[in-house]
Amino acid sequence: MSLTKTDIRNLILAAAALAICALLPLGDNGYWLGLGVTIAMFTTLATSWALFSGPTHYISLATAAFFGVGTYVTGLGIDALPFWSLVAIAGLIGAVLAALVGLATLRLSGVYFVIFTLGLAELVRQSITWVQNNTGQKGLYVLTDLDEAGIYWWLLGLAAAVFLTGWLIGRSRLGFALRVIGDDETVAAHSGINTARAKVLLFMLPGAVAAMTGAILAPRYVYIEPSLAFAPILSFQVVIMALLGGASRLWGPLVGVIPFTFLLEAVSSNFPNQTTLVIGIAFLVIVYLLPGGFVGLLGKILHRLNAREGA
Amino acid sequence: MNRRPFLKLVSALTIATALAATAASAETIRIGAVAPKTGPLAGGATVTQWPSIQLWVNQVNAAGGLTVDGEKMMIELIEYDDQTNPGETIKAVQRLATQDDANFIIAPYGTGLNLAAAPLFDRYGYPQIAVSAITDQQADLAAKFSNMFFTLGTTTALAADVVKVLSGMRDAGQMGNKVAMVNVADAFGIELATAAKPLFEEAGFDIVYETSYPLGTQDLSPVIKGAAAAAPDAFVAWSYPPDTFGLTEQAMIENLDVKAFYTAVATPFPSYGTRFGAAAEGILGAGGVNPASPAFMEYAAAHEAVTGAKPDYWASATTYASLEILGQAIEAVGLDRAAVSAHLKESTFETILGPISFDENNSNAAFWTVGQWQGGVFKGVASRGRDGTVPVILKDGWE
Amino acid sequence: MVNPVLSLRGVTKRFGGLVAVNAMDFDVAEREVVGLLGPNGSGKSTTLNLVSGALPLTSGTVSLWGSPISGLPAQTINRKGVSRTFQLVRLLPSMNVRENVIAGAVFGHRRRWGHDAHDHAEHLLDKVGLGGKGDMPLRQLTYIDTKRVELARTLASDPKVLLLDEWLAGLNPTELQIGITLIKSLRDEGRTIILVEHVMDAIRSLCDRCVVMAAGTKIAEGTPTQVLSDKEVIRAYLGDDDA
Amino acid sequence: MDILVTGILLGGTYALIAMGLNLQYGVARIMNLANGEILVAGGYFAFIAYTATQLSPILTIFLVAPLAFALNSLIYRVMLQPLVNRAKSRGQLESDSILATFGLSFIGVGLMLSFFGGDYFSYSFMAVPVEVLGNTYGANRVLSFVMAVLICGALYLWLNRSRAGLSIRAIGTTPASARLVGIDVKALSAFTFALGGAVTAVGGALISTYLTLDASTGVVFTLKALIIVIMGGVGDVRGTIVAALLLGILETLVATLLDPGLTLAAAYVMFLGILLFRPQGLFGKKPT
Repeated sequence: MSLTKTDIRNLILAAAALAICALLPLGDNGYWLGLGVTIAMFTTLATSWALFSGPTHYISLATAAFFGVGTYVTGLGIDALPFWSLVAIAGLIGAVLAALVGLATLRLSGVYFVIFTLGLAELVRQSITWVQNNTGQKGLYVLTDLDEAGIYWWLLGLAAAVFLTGWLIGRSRLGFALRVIGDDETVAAHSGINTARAKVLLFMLPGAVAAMTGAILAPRYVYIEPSLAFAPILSFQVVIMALLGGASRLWGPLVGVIPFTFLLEAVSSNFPNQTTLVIGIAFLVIVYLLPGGFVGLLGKILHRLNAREGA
Repeated sequence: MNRRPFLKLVSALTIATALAATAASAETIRIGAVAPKTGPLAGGATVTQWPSIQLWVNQVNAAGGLTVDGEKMMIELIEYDDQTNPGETIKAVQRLATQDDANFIIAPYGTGLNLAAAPLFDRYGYPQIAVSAITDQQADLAAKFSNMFFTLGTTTALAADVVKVLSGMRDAGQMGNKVAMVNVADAFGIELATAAKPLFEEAGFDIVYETSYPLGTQDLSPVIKGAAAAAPDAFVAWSYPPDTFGLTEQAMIENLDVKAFYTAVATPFPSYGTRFGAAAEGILGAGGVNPASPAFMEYAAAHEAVTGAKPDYWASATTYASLEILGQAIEAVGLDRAAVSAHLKESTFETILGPISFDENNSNAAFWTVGQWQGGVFKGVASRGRDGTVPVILKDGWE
Repeated sequence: MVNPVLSLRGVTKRFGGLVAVNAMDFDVAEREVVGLLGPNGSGKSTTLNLVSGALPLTSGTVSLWGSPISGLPAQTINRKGVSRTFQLVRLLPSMNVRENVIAGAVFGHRRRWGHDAHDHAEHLLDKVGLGGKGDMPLRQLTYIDTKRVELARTLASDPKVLLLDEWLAGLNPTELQIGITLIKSLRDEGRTIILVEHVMDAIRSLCDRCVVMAAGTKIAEGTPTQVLSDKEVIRAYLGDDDA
Repeated sequence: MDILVTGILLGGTYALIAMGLNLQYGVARIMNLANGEILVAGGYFAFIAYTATQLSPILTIFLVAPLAFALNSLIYRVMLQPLVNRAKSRGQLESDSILATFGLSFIGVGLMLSFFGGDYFSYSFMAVPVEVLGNTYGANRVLSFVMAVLICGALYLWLNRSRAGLSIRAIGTTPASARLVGIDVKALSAFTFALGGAVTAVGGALISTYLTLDASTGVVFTLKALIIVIMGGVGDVRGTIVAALLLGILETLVATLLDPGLTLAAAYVMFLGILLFRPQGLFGKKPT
């Protein structure tokens, strides 16, 4: 594999952007850092989501399930193991869980996948609470010295890893296979692509990343409760942010996450009593006015410009 | 679809921001509040948290405000909905602390959300007088977050006093020693069940039926039937609001024959009494108050007058008391948050619940633990250091 | 036949109560071009789908060089050297012409990646007559060009057996001649080919042997001249009007 | 026996929850994530009618049904028809409608909050025991089961015996061919969507007699309904009924014999099992 000049330039630019982002906690340690954590968290989740769902068109609503598993890994292990190993374990468990779910459901058509993944968070949550209940486990408190800046840097590192992985996958046979599958699964199979394996492999990525994100954020929540750790709303937020940006490009979700986070922030600070209502309206505006996300919008504008130049 | 709704939204946003900016004048005390208005805990917060906040702010401002350094200052309340999402709670507290420059922030609602906010209250030095955060970790938490205070009691106390009340009934020969114990499979229910089980066994009770059910179970009749089959003398459920209602209705339908029937959260809600009417008579539940005390009666009347709803018979009054404490501390030492925290640790405050002070673990040692519906009112039958407990009565059928 | 490349034994496919393919038996020798003929709905395309792995068999076996491939998934059969086109052209709409061809080269019988795959695709595009059109988006292609892209993709994995499902249908006379020449050149490279075809000119000039199906069953087998004069075959095509 | 009856009663509840969605998803092809909010709204209506005027929920449903029908008809025409028109494929309509109805469900929760507040609403209606086969059950549950039987039976007869029903089933099977034989797909899709909404709201009104609801609980019901519809086979009334009953019986079995904590896990295992072995659902037709 060789890098072209553009590749090298892009990598340097990305590294520079990452370095600038990493400086945020030095500038502001409060409100903006808090927003930074939110943005980093959703960027990580939405980008990894789009790596799978973008090419395959499967809408996964399993983010909350993996995320919750991750918070539980930290919650259960924080007194026994170092934090970094918990993040790694969470990633591993997330990947294995995703592989199992993928093996069971990815052969099915899209809508069954949507519903099964939506139920998955509830299923995992019930199973965990049942085990907790039957082992007499007390509430989980995650009391660490990891502060907001530390969590931010962890998330930023994970986000960088996701982007790098996504970039590498895009250049790999796996990435190419997924584009073929997304276009026409029959052709893919008849071109020698093991479609089931490719999909399961790729589904493990958002599974692992969401679990790691959960593990990283657990210290921020301090107290791990099933109903909070597995809140299904998270899955939907990730989907809408990724689609707002556009799932067809690696950087697409990022351009969805940032404006959406600020929009949510504006809504919840200005309409404390109608937050849900206004979020719902914003949702519809996106669906009706921006069907292809910002990426699609950009594509349209570029297309129009090109057409004008050609004429 | 045209673009107009979006434009409206944008202009509404602009106006709202402008208003928020002008309203923040120097003569007011800005107090922030963040709690669920939506999400799974919204039902509870709407009964217990928000109305008491509304009432307190209303009353203080009607009296001309809080007296700070000899000057009357009105309260400006800034409310946020955290959607029962700890991430949102964190964002809202941060916003209150850094963007809104809130002088004080009222503690959030629920154990999880209070603890998610605790590191921020700690970092910005806000006193956090938590109400609906029931935990046995008070000592550890207070050690880590020195400005965090606890008012509503501990998990173990809540469970221990149920055991104590039931032991009393048994020792008086009113019932046998067979207990059916169930719990909702969520953090709160699991913690209470785990704490209660050894206590029941120590007290010589025989746990004849024990199970848990998931949050949001739609049909609880298998639970009640299972319990009935074990023929217990007492039924104890560490339950949450929807299942508290569901279990009670099923017990009524099954005519569950027990001498003591206990459900936890939401039993003291006024809507519980309205719904079950006479059948509620003798039902035990978590919490309680002294409804005969003039202070509570006055509070309940004002609550209904201002918010249009009755307070519950447990955490509502404690929430209000926590605000009284905050107000008194501000009046005593001013707007300096560190001074307020210090004052909270060393003083005793007169509240509608009676005097409240915090011990070395920042915990209020005097709180209600068990109450019972008697004559259409939920009365405290057991407490730690509170006056006005009434004797417990037997559950005598469901008619 | 000694050492057939592909052999079908008792191959049967049922859809519920309908028997689409009924106990098909035939062999294909190396470098042979076999035509699969029959009226519409006689089960030709279904047979092809059973060979390529697009559909599972109800019973019977398909063997490739003596080892059974029936029951294997399509991708495994493709990797063993069997490659196909589709009755209705199937291309990958989000990719340009070259990428469409590369898609056939990366995962199949002989795998290529990177520059190797790129160069191979260019070579194949030249071969099918699309030289220099690699960067074109699909929507700018004519109908025959889409067929050419599909054929190039099918060839990209260097398959031993080619299954062409009505690849010559819908072409005008000039294009047809080009197509026939192209398929001949493929046989001359040493590939074994099964054609599902209706175009009689193509069948006569291309096929070494023909298998004729009617209502899911094989009714005749032989050289094109033999089968096209077979009474059974004529009745199947023209109907039973003299009975 | 007791388990069976309890399970069947619970199954009746589930049928009420899922039947409306089945119509909406099976025919109008809209996976309506706002289904639960319509259900809760129906419950609110019954609650208000009962507490304010003592109007029995059995009568309330005759008010709820036309109101919900009109509301859902409006929703379909204003919000969903454009999506149907612009969708290039089934998949695109699916993801568009998931997102749009998810937004709608937020708006539904928001509206209910601002009108009614976030408090739990529960009232006691017919919470008296009735004896069935030697065991006691809540009269309100039995009543809602009877209503479920009536509603499902009426829907089944109507879909299978009437001309309009036949057309609707034709759209559910193959929308493109239905258009060819002169069926007004647009109008009937809108009608079925609205009908589905009305059935859901009536279900909500009946369920509110024994379940405690609040403005934010809708999503719980949406999820259950989706699972039942998929298990039963999209667009098949019998499938939904059978799946609802199976789920009710299974949950009661597990709750009684094993552990109530495992009911949900058992439900998902059953869901997954059906998906793996009969991906088209219990009564669904295999796509050809």
